[in-house]
Amino acid sequence: MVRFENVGLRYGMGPEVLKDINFSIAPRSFQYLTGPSGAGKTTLIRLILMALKPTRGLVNLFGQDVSRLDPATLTAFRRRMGVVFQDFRLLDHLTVYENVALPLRVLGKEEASYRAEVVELLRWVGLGERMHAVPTVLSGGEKQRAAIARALIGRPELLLADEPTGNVDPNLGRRLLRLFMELQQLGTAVVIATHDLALMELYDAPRLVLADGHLHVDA
Amino acid sequence: MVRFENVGLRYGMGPEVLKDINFSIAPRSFQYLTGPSGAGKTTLIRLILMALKPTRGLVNLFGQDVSRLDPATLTAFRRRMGVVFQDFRLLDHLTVYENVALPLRVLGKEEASYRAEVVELLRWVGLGERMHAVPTVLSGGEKQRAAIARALIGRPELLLADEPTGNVDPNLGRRLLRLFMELQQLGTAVVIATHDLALMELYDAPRLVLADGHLHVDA
Amino acid sequence: MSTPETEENDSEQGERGLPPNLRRDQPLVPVDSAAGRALVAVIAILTFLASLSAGAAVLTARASEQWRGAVANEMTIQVRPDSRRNIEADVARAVEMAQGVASIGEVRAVPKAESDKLLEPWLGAGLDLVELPVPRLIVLRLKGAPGADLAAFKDNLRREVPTASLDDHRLWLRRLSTMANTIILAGVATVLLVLTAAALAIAFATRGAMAGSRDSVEVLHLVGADDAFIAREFQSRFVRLGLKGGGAGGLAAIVAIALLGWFTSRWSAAPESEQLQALFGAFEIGWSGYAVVLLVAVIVAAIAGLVSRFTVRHYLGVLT
Amino acid sequence: MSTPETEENDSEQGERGLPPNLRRDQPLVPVDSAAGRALVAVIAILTFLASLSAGAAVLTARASEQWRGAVANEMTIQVRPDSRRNIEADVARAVEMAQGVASIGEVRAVPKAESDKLLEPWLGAGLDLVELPVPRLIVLRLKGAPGADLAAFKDNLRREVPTASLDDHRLWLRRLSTMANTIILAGVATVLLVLTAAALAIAFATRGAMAGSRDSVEVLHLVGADDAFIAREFQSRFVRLGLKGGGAGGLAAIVAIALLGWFTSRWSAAPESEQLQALFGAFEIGWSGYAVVLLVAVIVAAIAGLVSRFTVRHYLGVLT
Ligand SMILES: Nc1ncnc2c1ncn2[C@@H]1O[C@H](COP(=O)(O)OP(=O)(O)OP(=O)(O)O)[C@@H](O)[C@H]1O
Ligand SMILES: Nc1ncnc2c1ncn2[C@@H]1O[C@H](COP(=O)(O)OP(=O)(O)OP(=O)(O)O)[C@@H](O)[C@H]1O
Ligand SMILES: [Mg+2]
Ligand SMILES: [Mg+2]
Repeated sequence: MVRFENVGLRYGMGPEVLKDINFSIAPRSFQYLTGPSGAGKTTLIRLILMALKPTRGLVNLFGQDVSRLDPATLTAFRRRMGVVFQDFRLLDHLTVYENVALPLRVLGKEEASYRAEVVELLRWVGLGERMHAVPTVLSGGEKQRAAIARALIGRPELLLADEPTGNVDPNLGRRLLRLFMELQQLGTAVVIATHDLALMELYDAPRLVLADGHLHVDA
Repeated sequence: MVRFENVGLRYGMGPEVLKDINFSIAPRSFQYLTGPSGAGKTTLIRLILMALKPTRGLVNLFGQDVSRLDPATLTAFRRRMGVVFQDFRLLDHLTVYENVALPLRVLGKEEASYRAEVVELLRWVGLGERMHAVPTVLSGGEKQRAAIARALIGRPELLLADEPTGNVDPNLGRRLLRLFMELQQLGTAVVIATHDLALMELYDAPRLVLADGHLHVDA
Repeated sequence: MSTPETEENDSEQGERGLPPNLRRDQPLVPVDSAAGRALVAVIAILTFLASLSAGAAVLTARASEQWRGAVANEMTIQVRPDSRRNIEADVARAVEMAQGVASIGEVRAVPKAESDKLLEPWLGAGLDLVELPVPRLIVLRLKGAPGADLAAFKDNLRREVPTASLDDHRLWLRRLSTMANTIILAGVATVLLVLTAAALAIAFATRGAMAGSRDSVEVLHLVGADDAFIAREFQSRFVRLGLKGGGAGGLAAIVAIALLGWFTSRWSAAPESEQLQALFGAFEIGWSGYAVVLLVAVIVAAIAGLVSRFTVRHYLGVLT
Repeated sequence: MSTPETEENDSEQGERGLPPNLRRDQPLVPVDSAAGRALVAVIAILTFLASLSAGAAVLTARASEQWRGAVANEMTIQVRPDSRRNIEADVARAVEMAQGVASIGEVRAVPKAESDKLLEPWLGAGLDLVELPVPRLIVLRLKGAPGADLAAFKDNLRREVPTASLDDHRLWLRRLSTMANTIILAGVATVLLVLTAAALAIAFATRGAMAGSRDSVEVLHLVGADDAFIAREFQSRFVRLGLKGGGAGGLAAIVAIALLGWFTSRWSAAPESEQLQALFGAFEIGWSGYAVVLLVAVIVAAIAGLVSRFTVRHYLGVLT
């Protein structure tokens, strides 16, 4: 589903942040991505999202080499992925409900067709009372949950979550982890970038560990 | 140093987020502030910062009732406090160095007088190589460290840190905790809002626990 | 507080019903921000200026059309006095000849007293012109456009009444036209200048908005929106801003023009206004004038749409 | 990667030395954003329009001053022909009398041939004016302002030469002045309108920038900056933008005016330009004109500073 071959990346003229990265993500798999702060976890996720081009090496997504994708396929691929950004990236002028519904709205779906679903998901992540609020008045954890809901609403084939529990309490973190696991059971491949040792101990899964720009897998 | 008496707060027409809060923070003390997501930790910190006015009750800061402060005293009080925001709040058009030096710059100090100090602190938090970068190109953990450095640079009498380790790895978290403890030894009162149980177990200190709008102290 | 609800709540969801008004009709890029209002204000002001210039051009065009119409439909025969001829007989003969020409509708010999009066400003009021052998005028009003028979008439007249000469006011026409054309040209140039200004302002504002929404655009891309979708969102926003600004500016211009018209009509008793009235007529721009003002407003909105579309497309191209 | 350095590194810090250029001279609010460029463009355009209007007003003022000067410094004596008197003797007597008046500098009797030529356009070119007893003109050039002795001279003249009358061109002056004043007024009104527009644009842009920097402002407040400090930062930014925009617009206006002057001087061979030359002189606005254009640019920058200061202060008041 995702395959990296000898991928290297540097920002501008800086040092190589990622070096010789080789790994692949199988459909319906579940894995953690970890490593010290500044190791390149977010960068790796941005590579998978095609928000960055690798400076060298090959990125293969859904069986296709991404270096020669036309814009339409690129958009189609992105619609098969869901992403939770480390800094949430909610649109500040839209309500929580609208933010979460966004991936469905850009597909051109009618609002009536997804309304119940969005509200249900919002209630599940504990934002049932806050869905009319705009992100600027939410607490840190509430924003994070809205970002998670937005990533899940389209039932993606691949879920990329960047530090999804950094701003919530351990209870809520467990609850969110359960949500990711349910999603995996429904057929989604899940990648969770995290520092949270407690979380990783809660549910054992392979760990992709980034250090000094290299990646090794802790199974 | 900080004393709350029967403080209540509601946002706009919403429900009361904080109810009947009573506590005080002694000089040179160290305490955690914890509670589930959305409990009001950030709100409480904003009250101490005088960025919010309580809807009822009395907030006493440095021995003065804040409801009748003139702007000059308010600014003077803020200069005695340092704060790490949960969402960092770095100024995106300034470099990391400039961001960290900001509290000294607004005091009107000459750059030459604080330069060495700022650089030393940046190296301590591991941003020695990144000090010319603007926050938009930093990793989540790097932003958090810059925010922490900005809060510490003025050697405040009161440090308020909102979830200061949510985006860094456990190693770095420990290192930062050590920094806060050193600061306390130098005479600063420290309040750390956090969900991180591992962190709180690392160094035992009184916990202010927020739940359902009420606060109780776990000593 | 908003700790997560228990799972039982989720199963109840059907019974509870969905809250109404979930989605407001918000575009995906912020609409009524302060920057947006700034743009509306600038567009309104520019539209106002453009509309006033257009209005002035129309006013002058209309007035000069009136002069030109009047002057072009009129000709005069000037009969010079000659001590060896009877001027009254010459005038009578010329009138008679003119009445015989098909394309001449009306012929009027200006009585001596009247033509003396015409000369007064130039010769001084006190002069006793009765004694002065001033030329006599015959005013001819044409039917429709000047026909070919006029040339023949001119020759005939010269032959039969040597002291008479036909004047088709070319000199006057040219002077008036130059004046009017200059004013119209200046008006049109101002309109073009101001429209360019508006386009520039909108282009820069779109760039500004896009740079400010860079994150939003990236998010939209990453949740699966394609360029066309994003461009539509931005464009609809800017067309709306353009329409608002253009509408407000156009309206203000119409009010200003109406007020000015009212003022000048009240003021026209004053002797100074004579001169202006001569140039601008009754300061009425009429329906065509108001239509032009509206047109300018619409053009501004259209420019807003086109320019923002182009800018957004270009910028999206740069981003990817 | 940027994992924290070990503590040994920290102790080495003194030896390593500090990196140079740590702090760029950045103001605390973003300066050269796209929104900033949009504002500069709009200000430049508005300054350009204001400068052109001011230039046109100056041009007209200068030209009309010339007319007024010429006309006001000139008087004419008109000597009417009278069959019972010798007109040449009357002219000679009037000239003699005029030369005796202290405030009259130069006296010139217009020769008959020349005054006939003046009448030509009105009476028709073919007319043989030698036979025609047209009035004769004497042109008087005044020294300085008209003195009291002129009134006495007027009476004397009437008594001694009944056919002569003194004309001080009041009617002409009034007509020309009305015309010129209207153009100047329109120019000044446009300048005021455009300056208002600029002020509005800046106010809205400042509001927009402040709303966009709301977070930055809050951060600045919370790290201990007071209102005066923040206002200074914003204001210096907007004064800079205003200066940039005003400078660019003013420069463009000066170039445009210079080009226009060059064009009209090349074009002045054409007969159409006569009329314009009469109204606007040689299309030269001179140093005073350029000074006015510069003044407008400076005023725009000053407005930018004042308006943004006011807006920022007001907004900071609202925030706290
Ligand atoms: N746009 C950019 N331009 C230049 N350097 C960048 C950019 N984005 C990230 N970097 C740098 O690349 C390195 C890796 O960043 P990345 O965000 O991938 O780290 P991370 O593993 O997500 O760290 P964290 O756990 O702190 O979020 C960091 O040193 C960061 O400063
Ligand atoms: N400006 C605001 N307007 C309205 N409601 C707000 C505002 N700020 C916060 N709230 C609400 O007040 C409650 C408490 O928020 P607060 O940010 O203090 O929580 P928190 O304890 O910091 O949570 P977290 O751990 O998730 O950061 C939340 O439900 C939040 O939605
Ligand atoms: Mg990261
Ligand atoms: Mg919080």
